[in-house]
Amino acid sequence: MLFAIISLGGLGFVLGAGLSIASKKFAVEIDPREEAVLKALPGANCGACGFPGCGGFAAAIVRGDAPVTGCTAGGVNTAKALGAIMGVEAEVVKKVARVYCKGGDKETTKKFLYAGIPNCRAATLIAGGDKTCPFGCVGLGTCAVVCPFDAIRMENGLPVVDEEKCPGCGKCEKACPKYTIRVVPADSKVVVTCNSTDKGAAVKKYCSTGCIGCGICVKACPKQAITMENSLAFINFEKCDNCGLCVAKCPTKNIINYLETGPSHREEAA
Amino acid sequence: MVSNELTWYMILMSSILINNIVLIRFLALCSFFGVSNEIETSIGMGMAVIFVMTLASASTWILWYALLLPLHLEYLRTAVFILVIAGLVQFVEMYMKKALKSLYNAMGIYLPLITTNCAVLAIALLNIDYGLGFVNSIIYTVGVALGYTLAIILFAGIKERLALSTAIPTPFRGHPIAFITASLMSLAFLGFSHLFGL
Amino acid sequence: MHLLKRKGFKGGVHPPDGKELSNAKAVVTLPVPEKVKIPLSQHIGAPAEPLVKVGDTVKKGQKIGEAQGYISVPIHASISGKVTALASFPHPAGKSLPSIQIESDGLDEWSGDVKENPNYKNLLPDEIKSIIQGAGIVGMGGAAFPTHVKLSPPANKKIDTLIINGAECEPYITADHRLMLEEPDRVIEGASIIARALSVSNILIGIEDNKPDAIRAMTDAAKNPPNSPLSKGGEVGISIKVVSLKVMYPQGGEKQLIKAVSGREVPSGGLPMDIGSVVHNVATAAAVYDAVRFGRPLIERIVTISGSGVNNPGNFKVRSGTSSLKLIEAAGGLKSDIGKVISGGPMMGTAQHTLDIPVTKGMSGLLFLPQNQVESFASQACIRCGRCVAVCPMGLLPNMLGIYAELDRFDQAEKANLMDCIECGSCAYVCPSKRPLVHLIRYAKADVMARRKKAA
Amino acid sequence: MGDTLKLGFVLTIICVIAAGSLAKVYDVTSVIIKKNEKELDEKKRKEIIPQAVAFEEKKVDGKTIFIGKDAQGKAIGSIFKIAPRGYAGPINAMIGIDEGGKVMAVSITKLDQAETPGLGTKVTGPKFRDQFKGKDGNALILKKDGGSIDAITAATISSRAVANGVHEGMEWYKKAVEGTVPIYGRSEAEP
Amino acid sequence: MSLWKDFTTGIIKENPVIVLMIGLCPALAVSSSANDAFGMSIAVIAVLLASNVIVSLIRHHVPDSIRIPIFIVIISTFVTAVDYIIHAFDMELYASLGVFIPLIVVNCIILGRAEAFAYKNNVLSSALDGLGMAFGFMLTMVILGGIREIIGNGTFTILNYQFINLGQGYNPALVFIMPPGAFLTIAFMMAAHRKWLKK
Amino acid sequence: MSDEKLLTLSSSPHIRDGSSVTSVMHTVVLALSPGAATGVYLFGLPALATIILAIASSVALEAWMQWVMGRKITIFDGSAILTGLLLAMNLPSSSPWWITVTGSAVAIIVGKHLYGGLGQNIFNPALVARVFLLISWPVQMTSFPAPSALLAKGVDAVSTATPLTNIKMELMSHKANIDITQLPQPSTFDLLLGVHGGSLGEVPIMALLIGGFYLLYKRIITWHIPISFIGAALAFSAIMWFVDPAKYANPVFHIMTGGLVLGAFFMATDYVTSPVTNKGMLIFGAGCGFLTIVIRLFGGYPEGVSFAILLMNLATPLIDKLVTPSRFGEAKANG
Ligand SMILES: Cc1cc2nc3c(=O)[nH]c(=O)nc-3n(C[C@H](O)[C@H](O)[C@H](O)COP(=O)(O)O)c2cc1C
Ligand SMILES: Cc1cc2nc3c(=O)[nH]c(=O)nc-3n(C[C@H](O)[C@H](O)[C@H](O)COP(=O)(O)O)c2cc1C
Ligand SMILES: Cc1cc2nc3c(=O)[nH]c(=O)nc-3n(C[C@H](O)[C@H](O)[C@H](O)COP(=O)(O)O)c2cc1C
Ligand SMILES: Cc1cc2nc3c(=O)[nH]c(=O)nc-3n(C[C@H](O)[C@H](O)[C@H](O)CO)c2cc1C
Ligand code: SF4
Ligand code: SF4
Ligand code: SF4
Ligand code: SF4
Ligand code: FES
Repeated sequence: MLFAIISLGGLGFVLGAGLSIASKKFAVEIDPREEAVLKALPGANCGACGFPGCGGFAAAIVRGDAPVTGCTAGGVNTAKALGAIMGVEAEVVKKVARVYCKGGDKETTKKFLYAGIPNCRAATLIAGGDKTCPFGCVGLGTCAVVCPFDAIRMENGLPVVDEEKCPGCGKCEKACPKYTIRVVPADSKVVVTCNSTDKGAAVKKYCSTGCIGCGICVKACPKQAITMENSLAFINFEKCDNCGLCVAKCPTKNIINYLETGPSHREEAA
Repeated sequence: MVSNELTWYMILMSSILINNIVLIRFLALCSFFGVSNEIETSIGMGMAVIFVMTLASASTWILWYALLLPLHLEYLRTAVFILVIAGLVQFVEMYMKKALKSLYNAMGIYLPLITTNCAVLAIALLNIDYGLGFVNSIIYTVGVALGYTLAIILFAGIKERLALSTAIPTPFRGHPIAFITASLMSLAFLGFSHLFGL
Repeated sequence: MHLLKRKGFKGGVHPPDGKELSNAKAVVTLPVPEKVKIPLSQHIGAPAEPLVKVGDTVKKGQKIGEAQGYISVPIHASISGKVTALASFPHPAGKSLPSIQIESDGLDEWSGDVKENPNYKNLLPDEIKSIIQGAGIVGMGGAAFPTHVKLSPPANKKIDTLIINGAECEPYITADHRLMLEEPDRVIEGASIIARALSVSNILIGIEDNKPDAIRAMTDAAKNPPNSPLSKGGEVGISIKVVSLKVMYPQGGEKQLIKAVSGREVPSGGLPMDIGSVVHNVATAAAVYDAVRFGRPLIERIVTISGSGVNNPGNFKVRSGTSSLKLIEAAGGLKSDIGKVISGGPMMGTAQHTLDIPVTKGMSGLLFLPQNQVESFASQACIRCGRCVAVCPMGLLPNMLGIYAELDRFDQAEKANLMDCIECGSCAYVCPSKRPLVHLIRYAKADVMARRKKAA
Repeated sequence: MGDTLKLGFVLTIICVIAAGSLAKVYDVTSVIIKKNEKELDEKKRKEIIPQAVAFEEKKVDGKTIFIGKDAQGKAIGSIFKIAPRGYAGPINAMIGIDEGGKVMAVSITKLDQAETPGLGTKVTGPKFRDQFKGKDGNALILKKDGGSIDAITAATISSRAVANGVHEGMEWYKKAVEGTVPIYGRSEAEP
Repeated sequence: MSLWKDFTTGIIKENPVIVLMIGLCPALAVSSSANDAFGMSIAVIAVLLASNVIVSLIRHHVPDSIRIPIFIVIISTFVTAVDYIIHAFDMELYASLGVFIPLIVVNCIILGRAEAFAYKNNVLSSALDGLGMAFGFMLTMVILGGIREIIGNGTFTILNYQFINLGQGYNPALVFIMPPGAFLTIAFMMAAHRKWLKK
Repeated sequence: MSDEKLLTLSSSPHIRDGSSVTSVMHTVVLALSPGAATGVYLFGLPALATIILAIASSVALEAWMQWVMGRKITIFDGSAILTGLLLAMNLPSSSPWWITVTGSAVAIIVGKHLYGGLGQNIFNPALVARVFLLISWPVQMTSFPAPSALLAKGVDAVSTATPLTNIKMELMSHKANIDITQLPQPSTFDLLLGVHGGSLGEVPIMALLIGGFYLLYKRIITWHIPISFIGAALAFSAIMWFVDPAKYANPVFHIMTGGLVLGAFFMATDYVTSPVTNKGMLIFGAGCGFLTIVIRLFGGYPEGVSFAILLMNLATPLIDKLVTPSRFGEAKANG
């Protein structure tokens, strides 16, 4: 009994004292903020921030290599939380992915039969894609595949974004070869959903809903928010107040008002 | 079963192949499954295990025969061994982090994982249970650690390939298929059973 | 009789060559077309800028597009007539690209700029190079890389061998074969001029041994070069040797050819000039001869029309910009159920979505496949059979490149030497799982290239 | 430095408490364990020679044998260990031999061997072991080898190991022990 | 409610073995029969409960930098005690559990719970957490051991009472009581657990 | 919007060599048929029943698995047939039906589809099943009926030991003076024809060799694995034979017994589970041959081919990672 107490006790003392000396002597600084940042992140490890997972991003923030607004998936709340930890004010706008083409399988023509990998970027390597419209959505759904939040589904050869699920991480935009899916401020609800800068006559030949550059919307807009660039109407988000007057006027029904389509309504209320 | 009667290469054979610590003896599984996603990290882990296990076996063997046994303190074995191992690992880690930065990056980061790696304690205990002499203890320990390293490197190779597969049925992705793989590896290693009559 | 190992390289495949359809057909010169659409981009590098406006009259051989920068060549009118449009038209590359449309005046008059040079043998290397550049000559073996660039290696690269590529390993294509058979002297003369431009004395001509008649014709022509420019004037004599090569696709690939004829291996990521070699296609050599001897720019070439989709396969000499519809007509028209049209050969050629494309400087053939010969896209997972690995002439792992590309793991693909791939198609050709390996590789390459560009 | 001492001190206290309690647990359990172990050994021997009330330990030819005695102190049988090499290492069996030189029982528990479960381990079963009872000499080897013991299907190696082990044990016993051990009717009072 | 949650998480949602993947070694090594698995679970329950309670009790007096050695000493004390107790009362179980009893010390479940839960929570919560985790461990062990024993030996035995015996006509698949069977069974259990939780 | 017939566009190459997974698998089945037929000739109707049951259950289980997972059903690509046939050839002709069916289930479900199906598995499915069965039911898996004439009733045919088991038993007897050359063994001629105990498809060496050479001729397999497998086995067993012919059998005997020929030509060569490069295949084959002999001579099992191939299967990813083809232009890159 005595021996037991002495030996284990002695061992305990040596270890306790030794470890405490060692921990001082060999101390290596770890930033406690890094842990806090990691905890505040959503943990989806989606990589949209450009770092290898949430851990990498946390380290980068603490090093100062990444902005607190860098996590698009986490959105405003995360940015605020990170700002609080890092002691900076965060200023972020909620963003969402929007599709800038309305010419699905039914509205457009094809110029050939594509036999290849079901991936939009790969498909455009072959004569620019099988759609006659050189600007339109390829329709193979690569954006839906890369979306880490499962927010995109394909319908009629076009992606449909679930605004509630989409945190605007921007992965789809990067994956799209045609730039037909873009991440924009979520409160810009009226959108010209065409990407074609071809002249109206050419567009008419291959797409029944494309923007033909007729300019009616430009005249209809009370805020002068719409301009015509390369035969394609362009809405300036800053000026547009989502009144939706242009929507009714567009002869090819190309302009959409997302205020009137499901999910965004609810989000607005929340 | 290993004993003092075996030659050194028989002890190695037994501990590396026949009674492979991971695949047949079920030890060190946590790190086997956890740190095997890449071949490179698994090599680092293997090296760390070889190093720590040898150190731990040597020191616990000496403690046992020089202290606990003469003083009839057999019942303190578990407590003393694990304390010594934990302390040792922590010292080594701290020292490496400070003094041997490159070595630390190669294998030191795996050290904390080893404290809770039951194989280290198990081998320290088995050395005593089998009544191995000092040299045989070390040979046995190195063999066990090599067996671990072999298994984890092969496993990491397979896991790298599995990571390229998108066809694994959903409920089996990740850990379950890793266990299936371990099962089949273990099945293959049973081919070594009773090798050289061991 | 095959005691000696025939000249070749590692890997490769043996697709059925289909050359019997057209290799016995003498080259037919097509009549001057009434209209041509000449693309401003017929080469690798920046497209030319137009020098004419709609309504201008032009003569045959007149420069109508100016080269933009060093890696670029001018474009010349291939017929005489009037410019009727400057617009985008379908191009063999797949998209519509800016072109100059000329309507013929029926006269087919040479421009005054085109002058013979009987004294061409005394030209200095730099003069030859500038004539070649001015004549708009690009590689006619497929890649359409400006020839003068290849003739101007940096000073630290010592070139000692000129290799003339007469392999023509692509199935169906027989344009080079007919050229070597019918006009070997032009090729030999052109090769000698190129040798002079490079100041080398050693010319090797590689021809696959399934063209024994071409080998014979070229050997004969090489034996007594009609008026070899270098043998005169007291300079070093040149040696021209015809090398017969193992029939194996892609024997005509530059790196494979060099390996086969000279045993040298172009280092990974390097160029032939790194090992003292320059490779040119036989048609390129002939075009060089025309330019240097007669001052004629590159405005016509031989195109093979073949495939079981055409009634009368053959080889035709046509002006660039001529519509492929003319060629179809000349080849007796199409059988009804055409499923695929390919510019170039079946292994590396580009599929076309319209029958109306212009002939370009790099177009060696047009292939018409009936619907039942169109490979459907029914690919499976890789079964790791290793055939693609065995046939890859570049020693790559095409199966892994394909898998990495499928998962968008471009970094890993790049580490696995993705960029070494010459896109020969051997791997995809043999794959029993019908994996679209070349497509996947191109997909990954596009990504890597985009990133490199961004980084630069 | 004070901090260091404090840490060491805390850990020491914990260790001291731990060591103390362990010592206590050990004190209590070790008695039970020793008793159990003894009883277990006794039980095994009893199973082999049920009639015996006491056992005498003796060393013969470097081997320990136990001589079982009845209430009158008469030796009625001997027990000793054999360890033939089986399929997967030694099979540590115990055999009992009666005064007439015949096998009384063969005892092999699950813990005594490492044969393949479901196969070689069947040698621990009574069906196999009981065959040896009352036999001697060449009857102790496998039928295949000319004796009278049935081998376990697909475990000939294990069966043969046990049979040959018993047979050799018997031979050894006859040679080494007979004469030196006072069984065969002669009784000897305990000192 | 929250106490109940402390208890149940460990059993299903965060089952230590098949979800958290800790304590794998004993789970696989001593599950070739339900009986051993059960015995091992009892030992783990005892140690886990005791150590969680003690750690939680003394948590305010433990200096942060040496908490791990302290936990280890506490745990190893209980483990040794359990080791001796089993040795004293069930020789056969002791023999088949072998070196795995002392190894409870390094079983990640115990240290993990001490560190992650007991060190931060009050005694009651810690006890319940320990119990929950331990029951989760036990549940997995008994199912794992049961499956392996039934398929691999044709029997199902707990506390030396035979519940199932498939009899002579059944040809047991020996591989299930060998190492590959352990990995295989647990893989299927994990997959089933996932499938079940998803629904 | 228009009805005009469109041309097809795809990436080059536009032609393919006409091979397909299905044709490859069917060729292998064809190449195995002489062996299987000889097996049936030797062991009678039970052998035929085992083959049919193994194939049928493999195919059915593959269909079921694919249906459960909601995948395309590809039972006609021949790979399940092949797995079933190879499994049957690795079983004793007298296997009870439940052994055969369990084997198919292990092969198809665990060995193949849990990994994602054709092309994805790490281990040879048929061998996974065989070893699983061997370890689970050693009695049934090592009771080999003696070969008899066509249509003999296998049920009450006598069991015989395989030539390798004979030797193993002698070695395991731990006798002082072991001399395996004294054991009664089949003649070389009988070994060639397969007239001795063993799995129904491993004994007819002659017929298997014919099939193997057919595969080489059809270029379904290359020589690398079979030659290095057999070569390594030959070399290593020859060395041991020189050391002690009384304890170690001669190399030719080793090649002609057990599953070595079946393994070398038909199982080690499985594309999916062997390396893709020629160099890798040489290492793989040599490893298989070496391990086979190690297990046979020093291990607990009389036969080691299955284990050896499985062990090399698990090293295949590593081999493929380390052994890459020599890249064009690499050797001279710095010279
Ligand atoms: C796979 C492959 C096959 C080729 N086959 C030929 C060929 O058969 N004949 C040929 O002249 N060029 C062929 N080329 C192009 C040559 O590599 C090389 O670019 C050409 O011979 C250079 O000559 P040029 O610049 O005069 O065209 C091939 C290229 C590749 C990548
Ligand atoms: C997995 C496996 C385990 C085995 N275990 C044993 C064993 O424990 N004891 C034994 O005698 N033979 C064992 N064997 C050997 C074989 O069963 C061997 O064929 C048998 O001993 C020969 O006996 P038989 O003549 O009765 O068939 C085992 C074989 C295998 C394949
Ligand atoms: C059964 C068989 C065995 C062969 N053995 C060898 C051999 O041992 N060594 C060898 O160099 N070629 C051997 N060959 C020749 C090969 O078929 C082939 O010519 C050689 O491997 C070249 O292949 P490579 O292109 O992969 O280098 C063998 C062929 C067959 C059919
Ligand atoms: C040459 C060759 C050998 C094969 N050998 C086997 C084999 O041994 N076992 C097996 O299950 N499948 C075999 N297969 C079939 C197929 O590859 C196997 O089902 C896959 O492993 C399943 O993914 C073989 C196929 C080929 C082409
Ligand atoms: S015209 Fe506009 S809407 Fe139509 S396909 Fe093109 S981009 Fe889409
Ligand atoms: S939006 Fe872009 S990525 Fe998405 S389907 Fe269309 S082309 Fe493809
Ligand atoms: S990987 Fe590239 S170079 Fe190799 S065979 Fe395929 S296409 Fe040719
Ligand atoms: S040829 Fe096709 S199936 Fe074979 S390894 Fe290459 S990619 Fe895989
Ligand atoms: S390593 Fe975690 S329990 Fe063994």
